[in-house]
Amino acid sequence: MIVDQKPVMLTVAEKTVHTAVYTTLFFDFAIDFRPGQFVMVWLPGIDEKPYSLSYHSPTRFGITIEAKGLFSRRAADLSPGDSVGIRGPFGNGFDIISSPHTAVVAGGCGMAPLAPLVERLHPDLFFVHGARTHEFILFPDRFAANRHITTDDGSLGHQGMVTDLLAAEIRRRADQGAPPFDRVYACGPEVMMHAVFTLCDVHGIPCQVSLERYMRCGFGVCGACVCSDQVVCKDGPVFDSKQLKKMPDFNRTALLKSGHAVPLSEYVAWRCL
Amino acid sequence: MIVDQKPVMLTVAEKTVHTAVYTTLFFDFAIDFRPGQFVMVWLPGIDEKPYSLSYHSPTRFGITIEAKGLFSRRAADLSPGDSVGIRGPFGNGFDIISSPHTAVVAGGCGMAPLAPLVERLHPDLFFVHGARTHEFILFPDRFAANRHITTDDGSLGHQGMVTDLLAAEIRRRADQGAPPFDRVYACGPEVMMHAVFTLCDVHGIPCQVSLERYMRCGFGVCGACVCSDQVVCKDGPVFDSKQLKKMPDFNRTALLKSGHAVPLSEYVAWRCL
Amino acid sequence: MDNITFLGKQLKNPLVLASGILGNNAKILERVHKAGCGLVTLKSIGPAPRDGHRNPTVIDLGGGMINAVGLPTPGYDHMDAEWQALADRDFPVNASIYGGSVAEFVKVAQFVSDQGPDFIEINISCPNSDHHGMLFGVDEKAAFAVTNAVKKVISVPLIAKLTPAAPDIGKIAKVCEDAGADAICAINTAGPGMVIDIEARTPVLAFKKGGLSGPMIKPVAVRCVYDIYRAVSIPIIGLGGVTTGEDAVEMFMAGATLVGMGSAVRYRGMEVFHQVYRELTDWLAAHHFTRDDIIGAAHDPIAGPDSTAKKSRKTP
Amino acid sequence: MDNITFLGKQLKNPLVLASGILGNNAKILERVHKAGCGLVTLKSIGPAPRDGHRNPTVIDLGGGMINAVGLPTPGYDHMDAEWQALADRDFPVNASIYGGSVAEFVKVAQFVSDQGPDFIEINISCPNSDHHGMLFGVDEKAAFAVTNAVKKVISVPLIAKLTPAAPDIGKIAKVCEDAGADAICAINTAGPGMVIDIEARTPVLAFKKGGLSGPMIKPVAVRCVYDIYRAVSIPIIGLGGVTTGEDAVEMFMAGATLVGMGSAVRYRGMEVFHQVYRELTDWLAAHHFTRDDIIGAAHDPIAGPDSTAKKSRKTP
Ligand SMILES: Cc1cc2nc3c(=O)[nH]c(=O)nc-3n(C[C@H](O)[C@H](O)[C@H](O)COP(=O)(O)OP(=O)(O)OC[C@H]3O[C@@H](n4cnc5c(N)ncnc54)[C@H](O)[C@@H]3O)c2cc1C
Ligand SMILES: Cc1cc2nc3c(=O)[nH]c(=O)nc-3n(C[C@H](O)[C@H](O)[C@H](O)COP(=O)(O)OP(=O)(O)OC[C@H]3O[C@@H](n4cnc5c(N)ncnc54)[C@H](O)[C@@H]3O)c2cc1C
Ligand SMILES: Cc1cc2nc3c(=O)[nH]c(=O)nc-3n(C[C@H](O)[C@H](O)[C@H](O)COP(=O)(O)O)c2cc1C
Ligand SMILES: Cc1cc2nc3c(=O)[nH]c(=O)nc-3n(C[C@H](O)[C@H](O)[C@H](O)COP(=O)(O)O)c2cc1C
Ligand code: FES
Ligand code: FES
Repeated sequence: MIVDQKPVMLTVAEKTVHTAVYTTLFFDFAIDFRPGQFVMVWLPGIDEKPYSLSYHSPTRFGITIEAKGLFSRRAADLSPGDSVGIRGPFGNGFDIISSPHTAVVAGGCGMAPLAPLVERLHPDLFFVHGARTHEFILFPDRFAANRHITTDDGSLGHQGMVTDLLAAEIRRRADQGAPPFDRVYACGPEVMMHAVFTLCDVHGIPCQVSLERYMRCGFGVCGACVCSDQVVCKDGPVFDSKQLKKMPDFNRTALLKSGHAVPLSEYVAWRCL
Repeated sequence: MIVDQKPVMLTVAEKTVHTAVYTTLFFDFAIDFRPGQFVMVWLPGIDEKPYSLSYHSPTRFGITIEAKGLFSRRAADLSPGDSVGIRGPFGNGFDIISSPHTAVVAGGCGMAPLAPLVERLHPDLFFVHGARTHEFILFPDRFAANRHITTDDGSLGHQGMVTDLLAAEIRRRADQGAPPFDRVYACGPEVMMHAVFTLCDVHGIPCQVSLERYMRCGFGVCGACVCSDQVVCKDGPVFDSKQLKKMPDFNRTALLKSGHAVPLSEYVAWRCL
Repeated sequence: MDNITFLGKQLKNPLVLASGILGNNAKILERVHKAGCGLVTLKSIGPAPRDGHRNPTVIDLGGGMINAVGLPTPGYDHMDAEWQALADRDFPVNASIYGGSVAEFVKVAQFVSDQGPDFIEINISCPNSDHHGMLFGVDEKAAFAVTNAVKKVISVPLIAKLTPAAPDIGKIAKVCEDAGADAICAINTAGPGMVIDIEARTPVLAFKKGGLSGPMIKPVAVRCVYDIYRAVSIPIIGLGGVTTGEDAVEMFMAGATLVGMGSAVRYRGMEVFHQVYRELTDWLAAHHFTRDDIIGAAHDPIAGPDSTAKKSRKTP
Repeated sequence: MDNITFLGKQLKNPLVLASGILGNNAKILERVHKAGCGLVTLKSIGPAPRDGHRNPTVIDLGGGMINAVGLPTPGYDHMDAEWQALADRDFPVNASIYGGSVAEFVKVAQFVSDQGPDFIEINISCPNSDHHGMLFGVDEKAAFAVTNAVKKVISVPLIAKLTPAAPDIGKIAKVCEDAGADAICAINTAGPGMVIDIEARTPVLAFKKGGLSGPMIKPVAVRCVYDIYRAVSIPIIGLGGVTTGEDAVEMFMAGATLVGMGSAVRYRGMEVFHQVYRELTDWLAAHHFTRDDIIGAAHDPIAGPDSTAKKSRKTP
């Protein structure tokens, strides 16, 4: 069993290369888990960064990496037999409800933490996944639930934004007198999550989103990841509408590694090592 | 529950002054216990020394102190409401057997660790208690079992040594074809315990005695209490015939506080603070 | 609530948030204050923007933590938003600062003093680049120089935060007092230590070595506070491994006026401040003591073998 | 059994009994040897009879221990029986010695050397009365002087035992090497620390302060051994908090040639030597390593962000 203290070196048991940018590494170890929780992944000599669990069973778990910077490329480059350090799980995870009236909105690699959630929600959920092109659609065959795809270039599904489909579905349900959503879950770029939050808020639908901030300890001590008065690694990474409303830093401000508070656009452009 | 780590300050709940030299202090606390085990008793600002438990129940225990030096006089002087530090229990304790053919031989304050043992042995045991005078007979009314008394001055019971009675009983049993002792237990001055051990050995009777040595840690680390290759606080204080035979230091050598190995007579005369 | 006066300021209770724990923005400081902390401390502010070390930087060892965060800082002059947010606060703030030289300390101190913190704490457990990177806090001359220079340019009370690496921490404290410090804060992290991952065959921290904190350093912290109490007459903020009300009592008895907590947030959450405050007041009430009764109590003479004092103390 | 050659002597395995643990007579040393210890060390022998401090002197804190035994010793010239008993031993013995001045060290060393120990270990973590009671081991000059002087009068290999209180333990180790030490032993107890009993309102140890040992000091010990390994080329006996085979592996990786244990006897009994030896050999076998493969392994360069080395190490 892996715990949230010093890293345990685990061997990559299996690797799935989904696309040029998405790779999943599997580890045959037991770890406690609620969907939305993450682990700190250590590449000795390189760095240590947070990754959500995208797969979980009692004997195996997986993390899905979008290769974009130095660390994530190294991680995605690992082969079965290589080992990495893992500590965790950290964070709160999503609040899972049994209602058939839920929606899940994923943007790009935001699919990773949402996948194990989708598998535990009622199968009638409304499920949208947006990506740049059809090549960026993660886990094409994974889910029993029906998934609506949006792409920026229209190469698959609807051309446009995930919020287009979510807004349409909300409207359709209202128009047809169908029960409204009890909960919307979202993960993806913060600007997208903010759009989902705003849309839901207008319609009085509670939503939960999973935030990302630069992290060091992962357990609520160092303060690297604070977002307004919330500690993303410990109070989050999942926050609900009520909390988000009291977090002016949401979609606005984040701390760089130095602790410098910058506009989110600057934070997102920053390459961190 | 008291444990064998740092001392727990306990309030003296009750005090029994048995004689001018013997006093029992009672504490209303739970402590694990096997007869023969001891605790380290701390008088802040004074010192810390080992004392056997002479009473034990799930909610109360007692230690019986012979006031002879500075520390023991201070301890015997305590009143209900005063507090002392206790850590323990330490040591191995006696091996309790269910046979009706056992003997217990106590010398002076050596009665203290033996008392809870007597209460757990078969009531048909042969029980001898020796002391200087009748005034030094501890716990006169405590036991259901019949106790044979010896005193140096003949002021009570047999005038002479405990080994006289033990030897006579061993002989009687042999003469009358009664079953021999399965086990003899002894505690008192080391010279007396050695006499009991020798006597038993001659007759092939296994015996167990409880040794005393100067102690610091109480848990087998500091080496203050070593007796040949045995660590009295941890391997003992109770040792059986087999072990005693391989302990040339038994009744011969003990370490002073400095670690200096001296003849037992010198050790016994030493006043330690 | 206690309403303590500390160096002329009102604190609602004697508990302090250690520097480098959460204190990265105004909002979180406010939340820690609401969670029961009497005095919150900002993460140490340095002379220039600095990222700190690569991860891993903070690892929990169970009985304590090891960290080598590497003094990340936005730089003292890149924190306008935070100072603004703190401007109309209703709670006291301690601003921790550091520099690599006396001149840098002075520059940062002067600027920070103008932003209106209630106290300035100098983190002299940081390397002195004028002196081969030796810590300011292990050298009497360097400790005097930096304290003295900072004292001259600030208008709020000055707290000197010491490192247990000092060969004689009492002496360093005395030197800081002589140089004008209004209080001492002790201790910063102990060690340094190292944890090697034997499967990876390499130290776990990217910086290899790191400072130890949490329960495993409490005996060192208590000893330091005890030594400092004998050496100075200014108040002491005692911290290092405090996690419970009883730990706080121990720190007070060693000589602390206020008690700080950092790593305890890992073990009991931010609410640890409320909890420890309650445990502390409960303990005091059960023993019919006030905090003043116990500050420095471990220094009281106790009946020894040669003393005629009362042979044993009644548990009250 | 390993049959290791250490400074020209044969040891059955690389495990060492720390000084001050059990080593009060020949019989117990023999038993510890039989319990799986490659090299047993005598309790430090001093220049004159000394009782040490009053109790409490040794207290278990759970995650480690605190002690202030106070260097009790029969005095080097009051141990005839022990030397005789050790004369026809069939196991190697390390004799630890101390003094309050260089002259005392020399006197004890010369005498002890003649009694035929396999090694002499100088405990330079003791107060130097020529120098205001400062520990020999925190001062480069004092460390050099004592090592150099002892080396000249003994005919067996010399081990210098260091204290983590040294501001730069690597430098002290180097100075000892330069002065003629054949090996370094590190570390002595850490801290010092203090534990106050809040009900008794007084420090628990009669001496008030004490040295820390056991698991809680392992990160400090590993860091010290790591620093020493970079500073010297003589072998190192690494100790401090080692309790398991994996701890021993960590010590070897930091740079130890032999690994010592003291407090572990509290937690796992004397049999800890057998157990740790088995755990160590099992670990090595499972990883297809020899001990030589892992000594100092944590110093190997590892693929960094700018390195072209293998991106990740296979778990063997
Ligand atoms: C709770 C949490 C869960 C995460 N889960 C996953 C996951 O499942 N899969 C995954 O691929 N990544 C995940 N991440 C992001 C991951 O930790 C790395 O930040 C990411 O892989 C980029 O690292 P890099 O060093 O390769 O890129 P860098 O060189 O650091 O930067 C590449 C890009 O990523 C951005 N970036 C860097 N750090 C962060 C950060 N902490 N948060 C947001 N953006 C950042 C940069 O601004 C830049 O645009 C998660 C982050 C958090 C905080
Ligand atoms: C395992 C163990 C259990 C014990 N149980 C009891 C008990 O139940 N009741 C009790 O009264 N005492 C007991 N003792 C002895 C006790 O610890 C003290 O040694 C004793 O009370 C004398 O202490 P003092 O300081 O008053 O006397 P001191 O001033 O030290 O000396 C008084 C006399 O006691 C002798 N003495 C001192 N220390 C020891 C020692 N460690 N062992 C033997 N003799 C010593 C001295 O040689 C001297 O003759 C026990 C000791 C051990 C090791
Ligand atoms: C992650 C972390 C970061 C720290 N950063 C700082 C800092 O920036 N400035 C400082 O003076 N102390 C810093 N410290 C030290 C703490 O303020 C405190 O002195 C130390 O942790 C001991 O207290 P504790 O045991 O309660 O954590 C830091 C400690 C930790 C664990
Ligand atoms: C009770 C006790 C007594 C000690 N006495 C000595 C001593 O006499 N000489 C010495 O060099 N070290 C002494 N030490 C230190 C140990 O040898 C060892 O360096 C230290 O305890 C760290 O190792 P450990 O964590 O394995 O115990 C003593 C330690 C303890 C716990
Ligand atoms: S990463 Fe340290 S508090 Fe969140
Ligand atoms: S008293 Fe320490 S070993 Fe027995």
